[in-house]
Amino acid sequence: MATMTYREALNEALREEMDRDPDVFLMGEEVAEYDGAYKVSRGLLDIFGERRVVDAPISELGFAGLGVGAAMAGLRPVIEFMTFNFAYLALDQIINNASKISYMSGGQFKVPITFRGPNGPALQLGAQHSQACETYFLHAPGCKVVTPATPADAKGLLKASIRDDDPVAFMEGELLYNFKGEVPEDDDFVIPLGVADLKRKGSDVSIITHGKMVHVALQASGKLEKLGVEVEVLDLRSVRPLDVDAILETVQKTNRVVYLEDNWPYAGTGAQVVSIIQEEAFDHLDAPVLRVTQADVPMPYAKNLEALAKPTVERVVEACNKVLYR
Amino acid sequence: MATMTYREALNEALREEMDRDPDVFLMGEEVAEYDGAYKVSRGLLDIFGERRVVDAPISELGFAGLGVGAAMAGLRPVIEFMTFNFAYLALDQIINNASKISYMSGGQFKVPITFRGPNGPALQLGAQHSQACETYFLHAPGCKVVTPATPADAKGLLKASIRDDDPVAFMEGELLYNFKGEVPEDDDFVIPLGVADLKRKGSDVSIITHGKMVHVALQASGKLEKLGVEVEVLDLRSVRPLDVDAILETVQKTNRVVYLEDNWPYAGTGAQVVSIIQEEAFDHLDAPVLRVTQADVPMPYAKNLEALAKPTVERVVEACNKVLYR
Amino acid sequence: MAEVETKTNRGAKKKDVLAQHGVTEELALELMQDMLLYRRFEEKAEESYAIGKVGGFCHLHIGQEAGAAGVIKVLQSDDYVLSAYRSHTQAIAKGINPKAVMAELYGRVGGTSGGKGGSMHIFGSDVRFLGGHGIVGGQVPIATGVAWKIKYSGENTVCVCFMGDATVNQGGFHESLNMAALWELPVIYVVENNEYGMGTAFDRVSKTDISTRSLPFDIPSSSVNGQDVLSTYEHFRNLTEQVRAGGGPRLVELRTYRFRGHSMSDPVSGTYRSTEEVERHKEESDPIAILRDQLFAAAVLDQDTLGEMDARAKKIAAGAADFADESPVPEPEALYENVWAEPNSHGRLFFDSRKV
Amino acid sequence: MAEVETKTNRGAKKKDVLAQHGVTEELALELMQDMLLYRRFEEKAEESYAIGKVGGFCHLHIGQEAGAAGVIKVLQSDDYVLSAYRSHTQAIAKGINPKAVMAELYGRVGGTSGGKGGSMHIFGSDVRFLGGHGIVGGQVPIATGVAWKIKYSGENTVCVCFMGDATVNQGGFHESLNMAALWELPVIYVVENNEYGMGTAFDRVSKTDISTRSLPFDIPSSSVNGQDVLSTYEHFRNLTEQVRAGGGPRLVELRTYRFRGHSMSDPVSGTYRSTEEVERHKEESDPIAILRDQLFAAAVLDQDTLGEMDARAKKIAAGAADFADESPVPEPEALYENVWAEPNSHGRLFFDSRKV
Ligand SMILES: Cc1ncc(C[n+]2csc(CCOP(=O)(O)OP(=O)(O)O)c2C)c(N)n1
Ligand SMILES: Cc1ncc(C[n+]2csc(CCOP(=O)(O)OP(=O)(O)O)c2C)c(N)n1
Ligand SMILES: [Mg+2]
Ligand SMILES: [Mg+2]
Repeated sequence: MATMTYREALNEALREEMDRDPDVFLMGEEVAEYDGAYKVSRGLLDIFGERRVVDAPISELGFAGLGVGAAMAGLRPVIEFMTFNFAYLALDQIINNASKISYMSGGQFKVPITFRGPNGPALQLGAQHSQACETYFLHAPGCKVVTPATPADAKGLLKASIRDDDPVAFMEGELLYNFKGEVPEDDDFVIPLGVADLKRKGSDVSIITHGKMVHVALQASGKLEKLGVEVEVLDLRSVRPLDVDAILETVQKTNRVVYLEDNWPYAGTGAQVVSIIQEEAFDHLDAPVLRVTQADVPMPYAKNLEALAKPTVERVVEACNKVLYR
Repeated sequence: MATMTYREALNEALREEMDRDPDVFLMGEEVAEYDGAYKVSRGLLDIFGERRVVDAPISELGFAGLGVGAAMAGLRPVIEFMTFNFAYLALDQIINNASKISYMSGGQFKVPITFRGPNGPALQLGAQHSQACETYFLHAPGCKVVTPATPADAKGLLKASIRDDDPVAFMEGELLYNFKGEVPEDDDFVIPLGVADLKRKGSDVSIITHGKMVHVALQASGKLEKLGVEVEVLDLRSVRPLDVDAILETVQKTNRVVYLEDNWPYAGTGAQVVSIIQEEAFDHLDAPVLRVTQADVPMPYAKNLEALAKPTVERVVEACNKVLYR
Repeated sequence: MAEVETKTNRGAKKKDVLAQHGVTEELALELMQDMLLYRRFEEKAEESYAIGKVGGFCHLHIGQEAGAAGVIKVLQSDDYVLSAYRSHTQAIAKGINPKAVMAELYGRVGGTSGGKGGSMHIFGSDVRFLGGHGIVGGQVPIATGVAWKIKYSGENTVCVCFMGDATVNQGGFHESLNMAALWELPVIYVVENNEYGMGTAFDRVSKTDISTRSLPFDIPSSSVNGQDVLSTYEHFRNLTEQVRAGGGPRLVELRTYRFRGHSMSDPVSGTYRSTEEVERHKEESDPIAILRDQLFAAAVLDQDTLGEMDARAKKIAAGAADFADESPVPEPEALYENVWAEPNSHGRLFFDSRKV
Repeated sequence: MAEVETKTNRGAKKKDVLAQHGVTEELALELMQDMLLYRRFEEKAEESYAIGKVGGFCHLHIGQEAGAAGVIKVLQSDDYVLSAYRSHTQAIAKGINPKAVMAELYGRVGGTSGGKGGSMHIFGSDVRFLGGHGIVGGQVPIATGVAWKIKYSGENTVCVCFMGDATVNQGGFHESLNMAALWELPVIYVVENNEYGMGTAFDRVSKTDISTRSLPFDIPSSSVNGQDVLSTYEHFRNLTEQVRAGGGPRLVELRTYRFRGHSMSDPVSGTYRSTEEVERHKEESDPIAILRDQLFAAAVLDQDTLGEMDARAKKIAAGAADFADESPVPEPEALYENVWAEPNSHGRLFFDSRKV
């Protein structure tokens, strides 16, 4: 095990996969000479040269589509959105093309492309630069959506995503890049998509969550522990594929669930998870599943309002208490 | 009351609102000289001239954004997407601009724009031309989403949408244009957004639905009636605002619910409605809410596969039977 | 060209038009045979649509066949082609069996996509035909990416991307041209200017000509009579050589005209163009009649041989329809196939409660 | 220009530069006062950022002030202006009180959006400043729509849309230019070419110059030295007259340079540009120093007066910061305000279980 930041873990994953497979290349705004706006691609230009590490013009629709074409023709593009906020511009290429071409062609073409970049509310960036984009990518079938919370998961899941033959939206937590953790030193450390991870065991209530919110869940669990409540934290890691077995298992164990995410609520990931739980584990629920999400407003800039808009440890604790009827 | 088609009802609504308010104009591909790809704007060019009925280039992002600017500056644009399938190209303008500018400007600017056009699976149009787009518009706060099922609703709701001071995505059923019904003859027949309509009363099970699927629900109800089951059909009419009171009322009455939509399931409208029901009417449910949706695949072209992909009367009947444990 | 036999020689000049364009007799006859096939194929599709065997949107290439024949004939088999939804003939030109194309229109197992794509989404991975795209302009960034792959891998190939005139107003088209220019990608953007995007004449949505669209990117553009297959062929032969040699991207306007409505549900004339206009074009600029006249004049072809060739074309078209008709509809299991590259090894990928 | 006092006259020609540009003494001094204010305002914002009073992304206009001053001074108060995220000075130029702009940066109630927008989203409906946009290129279609409204309503106004050099690679920019040309809209697209989009030099993402970008649409384009406020003013005065008179859209390249990093988190130099390059620009093309030299040479201004003017600018900037600091943070209720035009009369609009 080595200790490294989430950023370094991603960087290693990129480097190892580019080493391993000459068909992998990285394209996006500022990824080469500038080392990436968030420095995830630091040093890759030096190693792989400008053929494989490519600065793109600010043309999200264009270079996302370019990636789709390159993938159809046999490469494995990694397309960085400087942040996923800008991917709305590319959504037609992602949904109508990347996600559907395998089906429309009767399986003749695969589109092994990874769209990656920071996602989710950040710090005082305001309404256009601070939003969680999972729903836009997971609603239509055909695209996988991966949301790592730790350096190890970031590395193992990014490697899996690049090797995957389907389009993958790999959403990094914009506020996690400096987060440190242990990462296995194995070159071939790959975490399969679709396997949730029990980040904490508990028996009283389950917090199911994904991405950056895993850490908020863990903090809330710590607080609750002091109050004598044993919380189980299930990190989905990928929200499509979704580890429904793991979800049902924790529900059956604790019978009480809070879904936590920094998405907007309406048709968020949590809505779907709630729907699955009530359909497939109806009789195991001792209380309605509660959801803690970002406030249902565009993200405000002012610090105090922003803090109110984001899911907080306090709100998670409150929700847990509520499903425990305490 | 006059009998007219859904298309004619929409046409009347446009004509009346353009008559009433000189700031309303209609822009989109083929809306003027061609009378609209689906002939919804028939005759409007003759009446209002090319200043107010405007053929746009195929530039969805551009003319959607043009509408946003015109709305900020004081007009009430009606922007037609030839079909909502093409609106993915414009999503950045819809989410990042239309839906957020009021908030980002602290309420200084309103964006009273109506995006309208056909939406949802049609007949053998394949994966790129046959999809329900509600989720993309309702996930982010700031945009209303309206889905009329009948000519009367089409007229009354379109008039309300045009008069509304928020952006509205007005989604017409691509297969409903020739559907006939009674429409009040009042010039000022406006149906407020956010009021669901009980399309059928019943006591045994509730089908909650919206848009084109209302008709499938009614057909299923007819079949179930013959089997002695009294179905209540609640047509939400708008999915944002959402008439939660009406939803809870029907749940409390029948205690059994099927949500029906021709959307994809993951993070569909139904997922949210299920989540609300289980949170706010948990103790009133005698069975899990079941959802009937389009199959979780891109729409196939082949007739037989397409039929399998769409929600059918049979599948709704089956789901109703299931929640009734019959 | 209602029937090839009925037309008279409209007086093409009696010089050697073939030599002038650098086309052998054999090749000229091939082009004729190809165009006849495309015409008869599309007529058969039209017929099948009329009797309900083909559904949805169906966009015919009738009148525009020289674009498919003259452009694609120039290409190597390992070159790439992409197009929009009006692409049956281009798919066939690139080497897909007409039977498979027709069966796709019928929504049958024998179709290019096993019936799941439909008329707008023809694909042929083995012949490098990469669709068949329904979103206006959607194929343009994709084609740019294919050209990226060519350069990345050092292939000796080019990518040809067809689109309609109305497509040049899409932002993705401009973004693509900029990237192609910047990275000197081996792609030829071919705009089939048939004067209309659905019911809208091009000059109603653009103040200027197609060829201006590449000016900002310093991409050479050209315009060619797309009804004259020999000119088209010659033009693309030269162009393709330049691009293959590393000359960077090109933009070409192919001036053409569509003899049918935009799609099967659009009347041929009446609303946005007059019957006279359409008739005049059919009279004066039918690509098949133009080539016929050239070949008659050059004494390379006579009426009898033409008749035989046409019979052959009709036979293939009819055979395609028969094949399609006999091909079974897809099995229900096909519904869930090809959404994902592999059945999931972990986690759930489908969410419609019909577990697979 | 670290301190205005320290610079010497670099030998501007002693002819009447003001008459040459058709600028009165009074106006010239106003432009100087404006630019000094913009400079001092941005420096104050920088300072406030450094001590954590301003958060998020903050993009300064230091070095580019002539663009705000010279362009917007030309406009009527009922003309419209839109910009991207680097727009503090343009907002002030259009008439928004610097106090309100600074308070917005501080996220306070006294801010233009009551603190909900932030540095990237400054709006002023009363002075027709329509943002303040964070998505590169997002403002361009909007501005086109504002121009549409002007023409629709027969207003005697124009719309000016600022953007950066890197923005011209966005598809929406091209779509907008096409529509503006087609419908002859009264809009001026102003590209502030500061040579870089973040860390990327323009010639690394485009083979050609900015001014080529309007060629396909037959929109006249021009390029002006954006560091010389008198040239900028003169250029825009003429242009705006033409556009106001119905001359249709224009594209202008404003050649400029940014003296700070892309945003507060980006170092001024080091990675993508050298310290020497930045220093040279600061030395040679500081818009304030250039105007100062011109006015000194024309004997319209002396060092003392300049000192007074600068003191005034600093005072306003400091006053803005004081105002911002004293302005309260928003009340929690503000969180749910302005999402929707009205509180719902029917149905639910918020879905986060915190019912409002
Ligand atoms: C993005 C998008 N907008 C609108 C449409 C509907 N549509 C289909 S074809 C077409 C006209 C395209 O014209 P052109 O590019 O000239 O091609 P042609 O049909 O003439 O071959 C339109 C508007 C679409 N498919 N995609
Ligand atoms: C669509 C989009 N892509 C990427 C970004 C991130 N970004 C912000 S500013 C910027 C560079 C823009 O450069 P330019 O247009 O030249 O303006 P300047 O900052 O130089 O004023 C980038 C890439 C964004 N905000 N929006
Ligand atoms: Mg056309
Ligand atoms: Mg710049």
